[in-house]
Amino acid sequence: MISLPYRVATVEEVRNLTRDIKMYTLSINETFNSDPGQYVMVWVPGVGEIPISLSLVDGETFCLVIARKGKVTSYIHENIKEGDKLYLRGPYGNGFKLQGGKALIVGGGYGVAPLLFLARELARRYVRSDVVLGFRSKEHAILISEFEEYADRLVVSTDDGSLGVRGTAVDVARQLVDRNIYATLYTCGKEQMMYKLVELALNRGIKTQASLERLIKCGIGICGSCVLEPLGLRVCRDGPVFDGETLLKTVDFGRFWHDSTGKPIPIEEVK
Amino acid sequence: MISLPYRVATVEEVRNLTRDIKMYTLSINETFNSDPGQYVMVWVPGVGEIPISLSLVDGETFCLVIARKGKVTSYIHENIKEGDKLYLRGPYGNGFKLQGGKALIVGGGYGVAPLLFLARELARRYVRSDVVLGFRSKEHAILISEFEEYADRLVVSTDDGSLGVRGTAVDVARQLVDRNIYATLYTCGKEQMMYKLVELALNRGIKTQASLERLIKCGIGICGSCVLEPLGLRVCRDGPVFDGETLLKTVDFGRFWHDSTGKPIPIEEVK
Amino acid sequence: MSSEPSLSVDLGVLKLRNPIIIASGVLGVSIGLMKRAEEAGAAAITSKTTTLEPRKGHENPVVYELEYGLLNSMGLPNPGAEEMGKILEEAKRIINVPIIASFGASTPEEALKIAEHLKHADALELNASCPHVKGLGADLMSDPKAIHDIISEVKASGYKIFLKLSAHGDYLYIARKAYDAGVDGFTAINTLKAMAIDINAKKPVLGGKVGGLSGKAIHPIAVRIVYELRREFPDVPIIGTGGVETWQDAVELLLAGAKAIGIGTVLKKGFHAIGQLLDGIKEYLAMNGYRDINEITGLAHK
Amino acid sequence: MSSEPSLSVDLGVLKLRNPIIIASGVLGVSIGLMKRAEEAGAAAITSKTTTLEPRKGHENPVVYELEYGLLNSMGLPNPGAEEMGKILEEAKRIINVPIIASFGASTPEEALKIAEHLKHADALELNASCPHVKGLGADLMSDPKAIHDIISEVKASGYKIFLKLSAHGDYLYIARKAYDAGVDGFTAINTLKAMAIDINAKKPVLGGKVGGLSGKAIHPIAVRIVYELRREFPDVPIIGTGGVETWQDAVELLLAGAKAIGIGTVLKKGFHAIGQLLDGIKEYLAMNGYRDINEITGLAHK
Ligand SMILES: Cc1cc2nc3c(=O)[nH]c(=O)nc-3n(C[C@H](O)[C@H](O)[C@H](O)COP(=O)(O)OP(=O)(O)OC[C@H]3O[C@@H](n4cnc5c(N)ncnc54)[C@H](O)[C@@H]3O)c2cc1C
Ligand SMILES: Cc1cc2nc3c(=O)[nH]c(=O)nc-3n(C[C@H](O)[C@H](O)[C@H](O)COP(=O)(O)OP(=O)(O)OC[C@H]3O[C@@H](n4cnc5c(N)ncnc54)[C@H](O)[C@@H]3O)c2cc1C
Ligand SMILES: Cc1cc2nc3c(=O)[nH]c(=O)nc-3n(C[C@H](O)[C@H](O)[C@H](O)COP(=O)(O)O)c2cc1C
Ligand SMILES: Cc1cc2nc3c(=O)[nH]c(=O)nc-3n(C[C@H](O)[C@H](O)[C@H](O)COP(=O)(O)O)c2cc1C
Ligand code: FES
Ligand code: FES
Repeated sequence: MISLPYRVATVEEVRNLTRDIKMYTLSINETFNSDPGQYVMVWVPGVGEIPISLSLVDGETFCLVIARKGKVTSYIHENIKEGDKLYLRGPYGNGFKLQGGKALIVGGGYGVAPLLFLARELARRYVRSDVVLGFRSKEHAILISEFEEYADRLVVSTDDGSLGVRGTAVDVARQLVDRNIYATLYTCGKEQMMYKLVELALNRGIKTQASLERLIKCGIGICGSCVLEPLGLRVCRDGPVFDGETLLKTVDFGRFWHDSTGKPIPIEEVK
Repeated sequence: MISLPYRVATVEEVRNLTRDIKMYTLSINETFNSDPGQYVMVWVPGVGEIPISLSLVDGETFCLVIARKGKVTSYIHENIKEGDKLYLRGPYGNGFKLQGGKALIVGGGYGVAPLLFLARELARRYVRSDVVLGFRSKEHAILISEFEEYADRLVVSTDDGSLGVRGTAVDVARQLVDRNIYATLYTCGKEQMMYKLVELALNRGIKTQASLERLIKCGIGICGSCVLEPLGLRVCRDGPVFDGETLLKTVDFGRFWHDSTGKPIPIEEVK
Repeated sequence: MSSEPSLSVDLGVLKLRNPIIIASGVLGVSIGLMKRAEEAGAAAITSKTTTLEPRKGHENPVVYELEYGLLNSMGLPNPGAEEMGKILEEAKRIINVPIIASFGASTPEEALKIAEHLKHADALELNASCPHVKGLGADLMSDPKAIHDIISEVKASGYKIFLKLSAHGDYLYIARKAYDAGVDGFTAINTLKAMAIDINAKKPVLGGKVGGLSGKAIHPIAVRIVYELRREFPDVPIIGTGGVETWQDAVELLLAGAKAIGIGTVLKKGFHAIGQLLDGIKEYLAMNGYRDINEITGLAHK
Repeated sequence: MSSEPSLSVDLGVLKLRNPIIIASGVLGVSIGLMKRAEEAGAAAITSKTTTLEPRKGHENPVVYELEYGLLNSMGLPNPGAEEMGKILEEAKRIINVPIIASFGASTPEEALKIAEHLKHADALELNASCPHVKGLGADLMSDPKAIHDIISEVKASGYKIFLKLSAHGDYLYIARKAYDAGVDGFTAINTLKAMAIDINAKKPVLGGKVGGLSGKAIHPIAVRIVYELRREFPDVPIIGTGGVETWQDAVELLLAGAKAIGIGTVLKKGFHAIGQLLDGIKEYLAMNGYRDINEITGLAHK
């Protein structure tokens, strides 16, 4: 085939962010055009293929933050070293739409990764942003110093208080939105968290954009695997970033996920 | 298919040039780029497809001169009227290469048709040309007044002397080349005639270009049906116009034709 | 006089507002996507092939894009007939165009069980390229007798049934068997078995190794098979499917003998592709002086 | 150290200077075109399929160009085995690379008669998609027994013989039969049956109505079949053929298990395509650290 959809990326650096999260800096032989919030399908030949958000892109170099979850992510953690190759298709999907007016960025867990890319792009456009990063504990915290560069104000929270304020990112966000200074809230993380944030922000007239995960198979909108019902929104193609108003019109947001047979299952059962 | 290789041409005018030769003026919905000497494959759906040289092209209008020979040409003569459609692919092949210096154009029978297009293009480039047109008799003569417009000197010959000088086009050309004023001889017509002209001209240091016919099946150089051996020159694609030196290196020029099974047969047996 | 040509199509057991049917598989099992397709103009929707038991399908990668088509090895993921039955029951409340429920089965008994679950659909479609258990991994295309028996028993129980053929195997022989069994129509064609190897990774790309080729590449093969079916079974409605990306492709299949057109891969471009196909077909009919799309069905045989 | 990777290929009964073989049909019966192909770099040439009696082939149009391939209904025009024998005898004086003589036959007797005429060729290739007289117009792909018998008798008479498979019919079963009969190699694949209808003329384009689809469109199908053949018959050399237009396509077939590569449709671009393929393959080998093309044969199975 002339069209080789897989681009070959070389691992330049592997950083352990936590015990279960690594950051891979990759280089590729061509400029990589993408928006924050977009993702790539990462193929490990003979192992599998998974969607991973772009966490920073700079010309021919970009970063992926990968949390160990199951088969493919574990394989990558254990076997992919500097100098190895990863195979990519994409970038796919619709990322964050950068809005004017002060931004509130709220991330949880490895969900902060694409938000770093977002924070940088906002900063480059002179849009100011406050950032809230929530983690389970100090050991799970990632990318804090990286965010400092782009955030007007950076608040870290942990469930156990081992770093920053004790509590959830939602708790922190609730206090911040009361200050009435934000035009848009951008979020990525656990869907239950994002659900609360979207409700919270919309109640206060703040626009919201949230980046979702679903089971991605094709990545190109042709298999229906990643759908949000009953609107038939495809996370892989119409998303992964959606505006909060739209998400609240779905039944699935914050509640259901479709398993690999297509059957809906409660979202708590997923991870 | 997006690619519709057949362009639909509408018959604007049908002119009887002789009892067995008609000229079709066609129009098409797009500009028709082509060189003199190129041909089109004319498809009559349900009947067949044949190669026909372009005899004049003017933007979206062009002419085909079609002699009644067998199945498809007879069908066209009998059934295709003004307003009807013909289906075309092409233009195909390499046409005449227009050279500077005075030209001698020698045509025989319906072979004069592509030469009319050539004569016009030469004239448009201020290349002067003398034209010799040979026919069997007055009843077989075609396009004489059309050539007058472009020829410095026009000599018509007929085998029986019923029009112009008595004799063959070769006889006339022999006298003309002796005047030593021609840089190039262009010819189209019976191959035995062209063979004599090529020998004649090359002996006198005049460059030659001749347009050949062979059995055209694919028209795109992929089936080997139209080949000149032993050089493996494909009339449909490497030709139909070749320079005389090259032709004399073949065994087939002026002698053999390959029938539809691929078998060589003496050229006299063909028509 | 200047009224628009009629696009409505009589598929025998189904009447459609126009010829465009969504092919099985490309909307997964999503009612929301069915609705989007309906709103975009589709006249009927074929649901994802259902098997009796749920199937997870193959591991990723499940698709590979080519310049001129798509390879997929989805592996027939579906939630099983019972769950699918619920989805279709719900879908019938929301979707106003006919739903054709695709299914796969190896025996009449299995087929009847599935059919009972899918009873809310407007018609059934037997996917003869579904993995065939008895045949040890081969597909049903290699078992004409099973196809015959499934169709005749499903018909006997009062269901309407189409047979979806692939280009593999002796599809004309199978079509004859299906005809004898009283089939209500043919859908042709399914994907062709194919494969892609990444030359850098030096490995087959698809999780299922072999996948199904769809899109432009298979269009001329679909045209042939539709033409052959129409020649032999002029009275059986055909849903011509395979590589329809432009209205010209659709018209080609109609001329070959299709009554309606199935589309899959083209939806990669988005749902607006449906409107573009319909506009093009309508304009073609008008330009060529036809007042009704049915006038051109099978015209290439004349 | 910095020496160029070796491209020479051991096809079992034939040794080739590189993997590129001209597929049957695209040069007609022309020695001149064979010579041009040799000069452009081809390592072997398959001659046009010969039948015992001459055949004129189908009426024009015989080809239809698609964006991603070619449809042809040449209809196997050939001057018959006797005349072809003379052409090949002459060709062997002029062509310095091996010539594989393609032929079509329905019975061992017919095959032996043809083989005797074609004895000057370096090997034979049985075209299993050749019209099959006994089968009333079907092709030999539907008659595994005939294929077995032809191969074993031709082998018994001392000829070297390849079998050219198409994607139609049960090609793996046929390959098994051919293997049992002692076949020297497989060529895969031939064109796929397909059709084009002109929507303005509203008629099938090709004189033979149905034609054979070649070029890009069939490449993923060829990859699959070569892969399957290699898996089942790792010791039988395969000439992978189908849709090779770029060196990447060639490498894909080599990785799938082809020892050599047949090319047809790409010659539409001109004979220089051969050199481009060879350059690309050589560069791929060098970039990936291989010193010999044989190292990558079938690598996708690892
Ligand atoms: C748009 C998008 C962006 C993502 N970005 C990132 C990121 O930047 N960093 C990161 O670490 N993770 C990201 N993920 C999640 C990541 O894709 C999954 O963690 C990964 O697919 C799990 O693969 P596995 O083989 O390791 O796990 P498996 O063994 O397959 O399963 C483990 C769990 O992961 C879930 N999962 C499996 N496959 C997928 C899939 N294809 N899509 C989504 N979830 C799946 C399953 O529900 C299962 O519960 C993203 C997911 C999506 C949809
Ligand atoms: C490049 C080229 C340009 C031509 N230009 C013209 C032209 O401008 N005007 C014109 O009248 N004729 C032209 N011809 C000749 C014309 O193509 C044939 O007369 C025509 O194909 C005969 O078709 P038929 O069905 O009427 O005859 P048939 O019934 O097929 O056969 C009659 C005779 O014509 C010859 N012939 C048949 N098919 C072909 C073919 N495909 N190619 C060449 N010869 C064939 C046969 O050898 C046979 O002896 C040209 C031919 C070529 C190759
Ligand atoms: C992603 C995908 C999934 C498919 N799933 C099914 C399926 O479940 N059942 C089925 O009968 N056909 C399935 N098909 C085949 C299509 O219904 C259709 O027959 C084929 O793709 C040819 O049409 P197209 O070229 O318009 O895509 C699938 C095709 C694609 C691309
Ligand atoms: C014009 C043309 C003529 C062909 N004739 C033959 C033939 O006589 N015998 C044969 O075995 N294959 C024939 N083929 C098939 C090719 O040999 C080859 O198998 C097929 O075209 C696939 O390769 P490609 O995609 O590189 O063209 C022909 C193909 C074309 C395009
Ligand atoms: S993953 Fe296939 S439609 Fe989204
Ligand atoms: S007509 Fe086919 S090669 Fe010239």
